[in-house]
Amino acid sequence: MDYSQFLVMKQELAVLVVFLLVFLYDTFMPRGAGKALPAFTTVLLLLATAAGFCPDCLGSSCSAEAFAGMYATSPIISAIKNILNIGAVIVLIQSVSWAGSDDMRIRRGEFYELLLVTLFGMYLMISARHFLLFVIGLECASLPLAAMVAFDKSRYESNEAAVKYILTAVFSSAVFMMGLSFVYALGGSLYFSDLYLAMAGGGISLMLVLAIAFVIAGMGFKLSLVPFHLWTADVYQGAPTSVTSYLSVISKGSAAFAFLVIMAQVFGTCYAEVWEWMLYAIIIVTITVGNLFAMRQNNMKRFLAFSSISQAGYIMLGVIGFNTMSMAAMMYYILVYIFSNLAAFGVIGAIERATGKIDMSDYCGLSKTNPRLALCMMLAMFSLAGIPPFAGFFSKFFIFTGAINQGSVAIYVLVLIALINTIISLYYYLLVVKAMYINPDKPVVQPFKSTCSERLGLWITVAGILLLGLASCVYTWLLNTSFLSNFAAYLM
Amino acid sequence: MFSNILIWFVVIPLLMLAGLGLCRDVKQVRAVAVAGSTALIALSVKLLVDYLALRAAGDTAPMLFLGSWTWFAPLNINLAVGVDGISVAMILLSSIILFTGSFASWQVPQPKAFFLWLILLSTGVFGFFISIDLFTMFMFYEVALIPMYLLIGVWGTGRKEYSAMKLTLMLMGGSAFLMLGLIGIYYHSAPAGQPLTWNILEIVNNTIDPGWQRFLFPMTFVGFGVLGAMFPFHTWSPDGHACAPTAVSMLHAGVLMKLGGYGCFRVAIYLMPQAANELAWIFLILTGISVVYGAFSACVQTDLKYINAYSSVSHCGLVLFAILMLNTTAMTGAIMQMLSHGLMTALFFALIGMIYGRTHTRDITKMGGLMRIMPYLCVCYVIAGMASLGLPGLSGFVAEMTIFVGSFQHADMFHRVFTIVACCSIVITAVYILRVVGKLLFGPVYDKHHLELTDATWWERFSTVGLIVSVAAIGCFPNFFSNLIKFTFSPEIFKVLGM
Amino acid sequence: MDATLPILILAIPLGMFLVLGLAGCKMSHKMAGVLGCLGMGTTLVLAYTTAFTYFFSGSPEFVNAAGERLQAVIFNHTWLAFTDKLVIRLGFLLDPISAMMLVVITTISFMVHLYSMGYMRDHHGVYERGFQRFYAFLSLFSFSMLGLVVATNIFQMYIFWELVGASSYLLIGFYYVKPSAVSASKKAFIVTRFADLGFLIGILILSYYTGTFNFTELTSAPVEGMADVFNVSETTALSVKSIFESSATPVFLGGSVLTWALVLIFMGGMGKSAMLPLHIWLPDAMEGPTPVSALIHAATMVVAGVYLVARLFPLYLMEVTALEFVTWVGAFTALYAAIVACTQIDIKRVLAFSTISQIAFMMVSLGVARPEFHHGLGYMASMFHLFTHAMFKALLFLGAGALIHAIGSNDYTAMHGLRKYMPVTHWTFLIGCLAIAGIIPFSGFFSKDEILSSCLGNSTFIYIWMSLVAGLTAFYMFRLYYLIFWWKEHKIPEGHHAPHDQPWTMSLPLVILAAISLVAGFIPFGKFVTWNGHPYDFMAHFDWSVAAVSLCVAIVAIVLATAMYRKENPLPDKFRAALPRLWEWAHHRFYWDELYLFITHKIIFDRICRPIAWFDRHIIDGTMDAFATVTHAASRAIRPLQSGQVQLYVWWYLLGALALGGITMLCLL
Amino acid sequence: MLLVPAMIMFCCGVYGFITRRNMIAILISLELMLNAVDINFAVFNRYLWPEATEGMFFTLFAIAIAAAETALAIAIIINLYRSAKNIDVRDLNKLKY
Repeated sequence: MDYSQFLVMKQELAVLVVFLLVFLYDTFMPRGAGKALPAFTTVLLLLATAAGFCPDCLGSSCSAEAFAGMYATSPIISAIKNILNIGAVIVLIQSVSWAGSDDMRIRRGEFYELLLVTLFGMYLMISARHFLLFVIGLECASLPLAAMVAFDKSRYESNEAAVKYILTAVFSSAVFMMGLSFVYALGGSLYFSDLYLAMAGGGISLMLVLAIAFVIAGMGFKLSLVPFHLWTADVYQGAPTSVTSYLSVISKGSAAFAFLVIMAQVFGTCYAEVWEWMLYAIIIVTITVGNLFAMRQNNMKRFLAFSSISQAGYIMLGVIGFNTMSMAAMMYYILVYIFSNLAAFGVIGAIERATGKIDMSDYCGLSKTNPRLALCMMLAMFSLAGIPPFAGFFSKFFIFTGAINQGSVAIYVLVLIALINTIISLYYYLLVVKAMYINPDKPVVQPFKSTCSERLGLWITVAGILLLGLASCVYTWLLNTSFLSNFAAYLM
Repeated sequence: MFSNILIWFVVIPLLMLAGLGLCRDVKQVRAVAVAGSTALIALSVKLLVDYLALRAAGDTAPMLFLGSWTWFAPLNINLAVGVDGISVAMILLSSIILFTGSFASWQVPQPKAFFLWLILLSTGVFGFFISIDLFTMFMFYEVALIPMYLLIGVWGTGRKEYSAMKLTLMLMGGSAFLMLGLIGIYYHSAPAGQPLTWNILEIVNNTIDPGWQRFLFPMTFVGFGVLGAMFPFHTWSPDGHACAPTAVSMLHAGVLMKLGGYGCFRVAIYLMPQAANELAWIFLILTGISVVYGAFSACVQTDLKYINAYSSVSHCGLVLFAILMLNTTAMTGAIMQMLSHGLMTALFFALIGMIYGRTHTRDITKMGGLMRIMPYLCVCYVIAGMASLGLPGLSGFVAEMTIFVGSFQHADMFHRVFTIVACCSIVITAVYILRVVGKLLFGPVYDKHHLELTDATWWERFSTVGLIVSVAAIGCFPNFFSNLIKFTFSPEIFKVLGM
Repeated sequence: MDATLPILILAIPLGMFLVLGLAGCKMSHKMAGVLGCLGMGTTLVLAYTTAFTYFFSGSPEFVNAAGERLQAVIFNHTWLAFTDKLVIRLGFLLDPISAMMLVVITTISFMVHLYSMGYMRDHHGVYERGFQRFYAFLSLFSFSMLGLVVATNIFQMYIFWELVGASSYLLIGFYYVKPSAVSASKKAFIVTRFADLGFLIGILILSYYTGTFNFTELTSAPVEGMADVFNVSETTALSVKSIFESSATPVFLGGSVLTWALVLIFMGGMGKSAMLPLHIWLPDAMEGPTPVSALIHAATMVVAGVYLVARLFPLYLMEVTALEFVTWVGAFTALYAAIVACTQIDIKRVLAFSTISQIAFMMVSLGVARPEFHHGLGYMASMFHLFTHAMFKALLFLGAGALIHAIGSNDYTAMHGLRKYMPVTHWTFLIGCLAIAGIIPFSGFFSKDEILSSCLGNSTFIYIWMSLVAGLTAFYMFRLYYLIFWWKEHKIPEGHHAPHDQPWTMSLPLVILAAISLVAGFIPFGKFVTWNGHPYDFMAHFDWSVAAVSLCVAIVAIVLATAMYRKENPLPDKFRAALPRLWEWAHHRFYWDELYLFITHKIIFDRICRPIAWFDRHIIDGTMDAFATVTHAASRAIRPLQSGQVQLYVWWYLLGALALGGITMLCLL
Repeated sequence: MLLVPAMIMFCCGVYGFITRRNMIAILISLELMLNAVDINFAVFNRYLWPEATEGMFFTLFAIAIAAAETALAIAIIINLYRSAKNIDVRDLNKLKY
């Protein structure tokens, strides 16, 4: 067998290398050196990311396949991987001070190893062109997360969250694989390309519809689309903040892209008949339910969980648009969403570390005691709500534009519903701002000094919020890349 | 890029923001605010002069000072700027009100943050007026909206949290429809095969398919109409204005509500005249209602700001009403009404703020005979009232008369009848204005404690005089402004209507 | 003629207003007063010069070869162009009536300026607070009134129409600390505003169909140029009429569009001239300082309505219906006001009602004027009466002012038998009474006589009606005269010194005006002012029968008054007891104010405004809030979904997946 | 026809998951579901698409994954038991609404 084809999966290998180095460091370095582990890992991953951006190093400038077409890569794919990398790096930076704390002394290494493994799994998920590889990637990406959710062994909530997560995750993967078995029965192969042809050939049958429904359910679980989202809030609330932020952005982003890939490359031909309408319903329900729940939350992590559910609904607009423009818009949305959400989680993490407070009611008067944190939080909220000139506005505008590019009247209606929902979301995002800036009660959180890692993380995210939109190059780059990508052909 | 004068209307506020960021104490903040707004006034005057010079030189292009810089190339989004008479007038108005507003908020608490938000807001306003690219227009529009939330929420009074939230959500609700409308326009901006565009001047040349116009016109018109306080979407205005701090009410009623009318014309009607012509009657009824309705409900209010807010509903209703008449005179009147209402309502809110700052009440039943106590402010108030009820020689009269005469020229009986209905507002306006003046300024002093109160300070005199002079200028030399505006409504706008 | 004089005539009062208004508080009272008087004096001279030039220079732009007086537009400056045809111009139109009005306004205004120097200070010579403001407002008013009469187009007239309204508002409310004054000023402004609404709509209709604001084009055929306007031959008259017939103008509620336009415009006139039913503001307007009442509410502003109708007279001639409307409104108002005036106690109110009824006289005589009778004698008569009435009514008001100033009360019960104490006032007042009563040779006699004879020319019924009113006039005026100066000895409340005549600044105007009212009757008015510019000598065919009748009526009335009021006697009470109901109603002015109060407060405020405000707060606003409430309710309602039970989660998950598949399948089948 | 046995297993699994209170029992029913999937793959491969063996391979991998899942789940449940002294799934209701 030709080992050179491993070189096609350069980015996966890079992550593996990082993983191994971290593992070795964690195993063989003396205890004292453990303190440096977070910085070590971050730097390594940062290097990998940087390398990923230059095409002739790790990133792929052209489409390529490996393992008889089980694995494929292309500029757009390495682009999404780089986006995930950036997110992961930021998460690592923000988690430094948490992972550096003493009670993490003995498990510090595991955290990073697990995290890197999930990242690896997501890469596989994205690059897979064969369902076997895809499932492996999926499980790689979701199982270690359960362990990470359970990371605060001593905290009951952490355990409860982990149990809920693992049970529902296994259930959903069972359902998902059941769907896959149907697909197999219909297509006789697990290669996307073969299946695409088979679907194109065969008509619509109950089995196909169920298969698609189950696949959507399985992916919907990871994307936390309603009604497959019920685990989300509990897990986000229970998990350690760093894990929550990782869950909320990275795994969601990767799943979204993988979902688009499956939908386009496997079920692309039955878009109009079957799954456009499924997604249509799911998007409306997701956005609305997410918003309605988010309105009443007090715990910030839970609040952001529901907000991320409704955000997932907006992301899905990129899938239902089902054209290159909307795909690019979706990736852009994910990128911006990563930055905005991580900014919020950065603030939450900092405050939680310093004071242990994570309730919205504790945030009142924050603008007096910690003006900078409050400012970061407000920018994050505005960006999530889609207020110009922050990046969120552009991503929302473009994802709507992309969706409407699909052209049917139904899409106009869908976008209108989504737009009306933005008002509700604006409402609850403003609630946070209100608590921090307007609420006259005396401040709960006393002034404190956030660690330099937290500050660094916030600087990066805020810079992203401010620049990603105004600097048009980002979106332009994504759009051009996606036009280059080989599976633009599958889209309309 | 910076050779284009228009860009500076956005650059200067940004520089002001930067300057404010560096400020250490109140004096510096005031210095920056005054310097910046003075620069803006100077710039807008220069713009006016240059504009008139070009027109005088026989430049008949629909827009002048055009400039376009690519932003999002794939979507053909450009930072495209250009002005015609209307925009020039609006820019002038905005800079005047910003200038006077920054004087009116001389002693605001936390001045640094306040001015930061205020300047951000005005950045949006200026950007909106200069841009002719739908995307940038919309972006600036929303930039102008959101600071209201904090300005009202933090510096406001009364039920500020409720009002701020309500105002923000309703306006954003409007802009939700607006966004859909704009994207829709984008996708029908060019005949099949040609590249789509956001640029107004290009869209107006290749007409939008009438079938889609019927769908997109209401979207955009309602979207902007919410900000234009169109019945029944006006209820944010009374609460919002009542709770906002002085300068914010000034800027909001004076300029922001004009964004609504301006947008209604520039986007909804300018780009989709056929639909406007077909559907005008619906909105004519709505706006006609809000003209009379606002005036009537102003008659029984007791809170000064509520009275003024409802009168704004009535006056801005008149603006939209006139725009929908789709003829040169009425539309000219609409723009003049925007100018005049902007100035005089700003004057009103400034005075109300100053009176409230002294008496700590806005309830007209708890005040009286202030004329003896603070003559200067009260005389200004009477002048503002006279302007508002349309006394010749002040701005209100010329604007309203232009609107009435223009609307009555409409060939259709329905329109003329509605014009007469709208005319009735001048009586009702007189009723509520004189009611306030009589209760508040005249008669015996109601509250003995008010006797110690002082008259206006120098900065207050400064801002009020500035506004009064502008009001009188429009009222005394209307032809200058009407010619400035009229050119834009040259018949080729209505060529599609055969008007 | 060159435009400097006319411009100055308008510019000086305006400048004076600005100077006194802005710098008034800086300068001393006396200074302000002197400035005002000087300014007005100059204006007076200029106005006289202009009028003189117009009437007597005989230059071809004022009078043509046939000796007909023409309209001359001295200057006409574009102010606001709506369309290329509909343009508001600020100009100066010189023609018989405007020249005549220039004289009247400047004369009275100057008298009032002079008079106020004395009136606006108390017995120790201390000037009233806001003295400068007073003069500023007076100048503003003079400016607006002058601008109104010289208007070249109907919109300019509307502009200054509004301005006089505003300045009258300011002057009525001069004592702004007095609640009664405040409400009176408010009432005056709003009532006239309401009338102006009609005026405005009338203008809109007229301009929509004729496509012009200019009087010269409205009152004649739409001819090019300005010359030779007033000779409205039948053909030209028809050609404007043809506009209304040709352009397929709809007939609305039975009236032609022109009728409606004219009636609506006349509504404006009704408001300013306090015709029934819009008269209610004038009596209350007496809350203002008395000189103001003399200037605005007796001599000048209140006749603006008459002037308006006279200005558009040729148009009215085309729609006789409108003219008849004018007639009847005038007739009823005249009678009503005369009856009410007989029962009032406040001397200023008596004068106010007499003003109303006298203006009604002018209206009637305009209404009855027809070219075919005495070449439109009514028009000339009404203008003549306007002139004389201005003089003697101003005289009466200033006299009343002197009395009030001396006694410190508006109430004749506080006066009685003042003739010994205040001889000048007494004699001048008497002259005024004789003039208004129409006793030969006082000016009122001639003007009223012409009015009556033109009424006779139109219909006998109107003639009788108006003669009756003339009799009533004489009666109530002399009732007033006797009650003030005779009735019984004046008793001086202790601590007060005896009332005495006023300083020369106040006496001089009285004397001058008295002199004018004495001789003005002999002015051959027809030579100057006629409806079509043809000089017309009334004396040539003076109708002695009419004169005799009216004279008898007047004398009878005066005798009656003498009998009842010269000495204190029970007759008046008997009289009152004889017709108690009538007296009650008349005393309460037939309850018009109550009616208006009911309409405004009970209906407009309580039945319209409050419901609308309520509707806005609760229905419209409620709906908006309801969205929020519903959202919150929904958010609470779906709370159980997130029950925290893994098994339920999974259950929903499975249901969701199956439903997704199942429903889609159903849709596909 | 081919589906029946697998479907029966799957439904048993679901039923078990939803009714059992003991987490271990739930894990067992999860196993049932996963195995149903495996059977499906095997059956389809054998009867529908016999020429290739993709299904079989998938089954092998699936079994391995199932094992991993179970192990992890057990570990977490034990950990939970440490802190909660109880493995009744219905008592996992601290995080809700």
